[in-house]
Amino acid sequence: MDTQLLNSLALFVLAILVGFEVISKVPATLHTPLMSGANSIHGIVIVGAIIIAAEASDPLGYVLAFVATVFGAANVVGGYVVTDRMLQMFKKKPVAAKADAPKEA
Amino acid sequence: MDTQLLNSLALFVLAILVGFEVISKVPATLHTPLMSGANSIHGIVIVGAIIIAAEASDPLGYVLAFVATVFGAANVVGGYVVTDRMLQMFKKKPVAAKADAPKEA
Amino acid sequence: MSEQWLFTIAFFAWLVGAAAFVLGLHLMNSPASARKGNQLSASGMAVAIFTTLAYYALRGEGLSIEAWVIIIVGLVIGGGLGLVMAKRVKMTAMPQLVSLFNAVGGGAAALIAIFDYMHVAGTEKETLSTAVFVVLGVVIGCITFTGSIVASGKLQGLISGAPIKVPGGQMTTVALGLITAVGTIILILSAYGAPLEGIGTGVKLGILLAITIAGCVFGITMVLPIGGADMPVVISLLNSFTGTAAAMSGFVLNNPVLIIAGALVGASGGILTKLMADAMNRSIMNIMVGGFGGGDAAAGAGAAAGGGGSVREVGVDDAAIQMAYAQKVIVVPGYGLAVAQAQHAVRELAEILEARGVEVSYAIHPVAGRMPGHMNVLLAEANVPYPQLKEMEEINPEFSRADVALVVGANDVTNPAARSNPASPIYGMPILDVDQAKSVVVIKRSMGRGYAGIDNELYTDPKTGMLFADAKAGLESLAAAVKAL
Amino acid sequence: MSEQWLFTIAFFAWLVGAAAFVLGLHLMNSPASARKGNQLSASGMAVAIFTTLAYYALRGEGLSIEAWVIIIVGLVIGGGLGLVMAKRVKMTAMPQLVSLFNAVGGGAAALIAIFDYMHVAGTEKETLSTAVFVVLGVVIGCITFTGSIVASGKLQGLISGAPIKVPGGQMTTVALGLITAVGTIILILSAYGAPLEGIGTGVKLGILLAITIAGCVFGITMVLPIGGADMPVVISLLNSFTGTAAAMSGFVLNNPVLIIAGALVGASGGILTKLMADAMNRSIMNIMVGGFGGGDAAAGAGAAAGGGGSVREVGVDDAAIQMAYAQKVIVVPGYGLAVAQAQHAVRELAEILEARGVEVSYAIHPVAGRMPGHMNVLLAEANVPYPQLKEMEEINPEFSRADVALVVGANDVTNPAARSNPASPIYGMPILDVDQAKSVVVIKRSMGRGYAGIDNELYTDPKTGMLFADAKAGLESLAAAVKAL
Ligand SMILES: NC(=O)c1ccc[n+]([C@@H]2O[C@H](COP(=O)([O-])OP(=O)(O)OC[C@H]3O[C@@H](n4cnc5c(N)ncnc54)[C@H](OP(=O)(O)O)[C@@H]3O)[C@@H](O)[C@H]2O)c1
Ligand SMILES: NC(=O)c1ccc[n+]([C@@H]2O[C@H](COP(=O)([O-])OP(=O)(O)OC[C@H]3O[C@@H](n4cnc5c(N)ncnc54)[C@H](OP(=O)(O)O)[C@@H]3O)[C@@H](O)[C@H]2O)c1
Repeated sequence: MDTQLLNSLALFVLAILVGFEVISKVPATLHTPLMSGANSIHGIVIVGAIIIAAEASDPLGYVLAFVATVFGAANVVGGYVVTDRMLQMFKKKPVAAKADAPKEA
Repeated sequence: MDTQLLNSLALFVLAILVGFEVISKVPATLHTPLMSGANSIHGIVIVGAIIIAAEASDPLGYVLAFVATVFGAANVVGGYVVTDRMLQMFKKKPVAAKADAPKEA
Repeated sequence: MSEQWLFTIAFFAWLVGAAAFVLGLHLMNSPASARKGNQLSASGMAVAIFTTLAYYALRGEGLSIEAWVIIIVGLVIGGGLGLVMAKRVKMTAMPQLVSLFNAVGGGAAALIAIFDYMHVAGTEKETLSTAVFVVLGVVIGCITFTGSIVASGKLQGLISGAPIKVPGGQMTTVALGLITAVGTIILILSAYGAPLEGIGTGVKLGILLAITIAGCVFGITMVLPIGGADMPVVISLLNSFTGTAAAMSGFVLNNPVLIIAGALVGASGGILTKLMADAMNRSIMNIMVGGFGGGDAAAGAGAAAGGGGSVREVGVDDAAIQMAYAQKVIVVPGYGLAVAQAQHAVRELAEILEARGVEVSYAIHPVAGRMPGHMNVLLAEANVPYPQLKEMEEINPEFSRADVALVVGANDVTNPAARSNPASPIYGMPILDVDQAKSVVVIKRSMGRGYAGIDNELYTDPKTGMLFADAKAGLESLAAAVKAL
Repeated sequence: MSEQWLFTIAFFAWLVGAAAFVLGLHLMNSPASARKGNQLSASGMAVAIFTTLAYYALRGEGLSIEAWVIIIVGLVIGGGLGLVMAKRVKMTAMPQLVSLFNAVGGGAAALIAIFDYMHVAGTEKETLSTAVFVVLGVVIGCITFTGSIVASGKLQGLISGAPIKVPGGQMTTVALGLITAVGTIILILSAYGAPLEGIGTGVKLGILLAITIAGCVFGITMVLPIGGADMPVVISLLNSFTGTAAAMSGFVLNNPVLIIAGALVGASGGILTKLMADAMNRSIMNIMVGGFGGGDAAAGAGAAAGGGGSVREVGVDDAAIQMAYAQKVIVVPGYGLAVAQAQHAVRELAEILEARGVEVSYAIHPVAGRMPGHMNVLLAEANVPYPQLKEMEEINPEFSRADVALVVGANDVTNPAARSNPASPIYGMPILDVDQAKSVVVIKRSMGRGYAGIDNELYTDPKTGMLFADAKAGLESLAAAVKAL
């Protein structure tokens, strides 16, 4: 194998190790948002889509690149927005709480 | 920078991220053994020492390579052995405990 | 600027993006920092996308007009679709939307691999490793594409949630596997410089097409036999697949950020899948084999089965009196509350009780409902104050001090068999200690079983009163009854 | 076998080694799997070393006789020394030995960088980046080399544990920094193809020598002013430095396993240092500035200082009666127990009490003693049954049920000022709630202060009886008195 491929494999292995280590002792309530957050990250295929769009030179290539770009963009934008909405749900509502507190006290 | 250097930097960054993530929520009692365990790992300089020994060709080079090899080997062997001895201390002693238990019961 | 310097800068920027993904995920490990983590991850993505565009635009040849059009129109359409769907989706339909995004991600990865193979096939660039990564990218990407669509359809109710047996079953799987394996071997052996180099490009592309189709079919046959309620775990697994497919396309295109981010998702998604399965006390294998629980249809079918001991029914007014004069009431919400969309009704009842001086809290089981965090999301949507939501470990010791435990559409997560009966399929799953409360009121429609399809001896406990009703209607009449006191 | 295939195999083996280091550290996160983790890490090291040897031996030119001799003799001597020292060292002297191993590791990294520079200086291979990594490797390696030796000497008592002021102080630091910075700039600018390319090789090597010396001196002046008791944190920091130096030599030699393992230790060591400082409620900065606590000398000096309130002394017989007729005794060991080597005495006393039916447990504070885990190591050495050792969180609620808390040579970790007095230097540090026990017996030699050099109001608490004695002698006379009852 050439050196470039070996280096890429090393990156792959290390990134797997990072992935294993980073998800540690997550509270179960965060499983769904975390899954959704990881889902957004693989939207990185959009980078691949841009690269093939740059290389495309025939109609079939254009179509493939276009569909891949649309797919990737939907994954990225939709993924982050829906994750953000989920996480909003998990946030404490300090404003509302504070607004009530003085009345009760 | 050439591609090889860039790849090496990427490995460096990823390994740092792994290092950060892997030491998570360690109980304080394990700090000393973990420090000692990490200490053994940087004994990896022995690999560097072997490489320069392979390249050395003049007396000064031989001396540097030899000292580096001795240093590295001491770090590796001593590091792992002392860590193992420490960790032995932290082990439950099931045999002793079991031997006592029936007598008490 | 020289090409090499341009690449150096781009490389560093990609690395920054990848590091942002890792730190983002790290921050998402705790509720307090989770949103910031998601934003950091999104910034990393913006950096990665912008870098790629800039790099290819500034490089020697630059980007052609066609490329600009494809990219900009593609980004606008795809991003717009994603944005609208993500903004419009109802809270409870989020998992199926995530699954759809997952599907398109996998699809994109497959398309990239196909495109690349079409360009390199028959040229010097078609090395052994290219062939391997292309096939892996296509197969994994296709499985995720169709599998995620089926999973999404099951959750949305477009496809029956019940396990669907695929005709031929194992035979189909074997056949698809054979097609893929043989195709892969031929493609690898026909790579540039390999023994079968002579095979024509057209034939190779035909084989790739066959593999593509096999992958798509396999995605469908893999997910169909799995019960609807297991879908969150399946989606998580497919999520991990898409990450891996993205990494494969990174190898094909030789791009570091694709490799790193893809592998990151592949691994973290895998761990997450395991954690989710663990929380349900199941193994991933067991889930993938399918047929478990029978979805809600089977639960309905089991409705007549009743339990052994005798059941005491309780009237709305009796239950209302019990709660109105209690000191401490613990509400235990479950899947039935979600189905009946009774989150607002339960908050109203709680407010009425609190106005009377009753202390109300909610006991949140980690796998109550049908997705992790389901109850938190629902109750937060209904503006239940966050401090009233208690995690299982926190609330369990409090049940013995509660006068009334009000179980609303929850079943398995309260089943004492998990503690006492080693033969039970849920034995060993940590449960809410509802049976420790001084008295228990259960709102559900019938003696129907829950997700695990087993009886619940809580219902025949002498101190339990059953209030047979739809969760929403039942809660509303309870609220009215308390008010009338 | 072609060179490229040889390299491929070696690369994979190095990668396996690196992964073993990561998984080994992962397993070391929990006591149950820690030993297995260390063994896994050691196997990874064996793989890495063997691979390197095999790769260079099988490669084109192979290894010269000289190289074989150097490597084998070096491995045998170095490994033998390491083995003997590691086997012989007393349990309590382990931290200083670890520090010595750290020193030689840093030294090796510096030597490798120096060797490499000597070989490339003046040739085409002397690029900008080589110069940067060489200088970093040399500077960091040298600092660790001398710094770790000083740290080890302080712990061993060869160098006074008290903070030693360096003549010139800041001036020295600035001067050393200047030498390094100017030297570095010249070396970088004189790299092949850079503006100052013309500078002769001899001059460059002279500059590198100056940098080497500056680094070594800086290591000494950095650690000397730090109190002996802060050494565990300093060692951990230097440990992280060595990792970084190893990574730098990895860049110089272009070897992946050196880069990965070095960066891994650099980062994890850094985090560990922070965790250790946190446990003592200090910042790393604060520790590195030095002068804190004054070591044990200052504590001795403060002995006369006494406290405010009046102190009640208790006789050995009184204390023995109190404990012999107690139901529950909690032993609180501290630094004094370690100094007096009283671990066996305390176990014997506990056994005598247990034989009389008293329930005895040990309260282990995370930073009791002078290194994390110090008390666990000591008491395990004396064969105290593991289940009797209780972590702080576990034992704190139990103090209120204890009849007697027996404090043996512990001070700071029992000081209620950490809870109540915001002006105290230890305010906010979690402590053992000794003052909640029904009565307290404190064994120490005097009213001397502990590591933090502050008074302890526990000693003037009416329910506390002071038993002034050396820990070992005091415990032995207590044991004798209990036996005599
Ligand atoms: N959270 C997750 O991530 C996840 C994912 C997959 C699977 N699961 C599994 O799902 C289960 C969750 O337990 P759970 O206690 O929440 O739910 P459950 O055990 O599935 O029980 C739900 C109960 O709600 C009742 N119900 C249904 N519709 C209702 C309505 N409209 N009004 C009132 N009651 C209604 C049903 O009884 P009737 O028919 O008699 O009304 C049923 O017994 C666990 O077994 C868990 O392992 C969870
Ligand atoms: N564990 C770690 O990792 C670590 C590292 C660095 C610093 N520290 C610091 O060290 C401190 C540890 O607290 P600690 O309570 O264990 O110890 P301490 O606060 O240092 O107190 C030790 C006490 O033991 C007494 N003593 C000394 N020699 C004795 C002997 N031979 N017999 C009987 N008593 C003797 C001394 O009093 P007399 O002179 O009156 O006998 C002294 O007050 C904390 O402040 C912690 O932050 C810990």
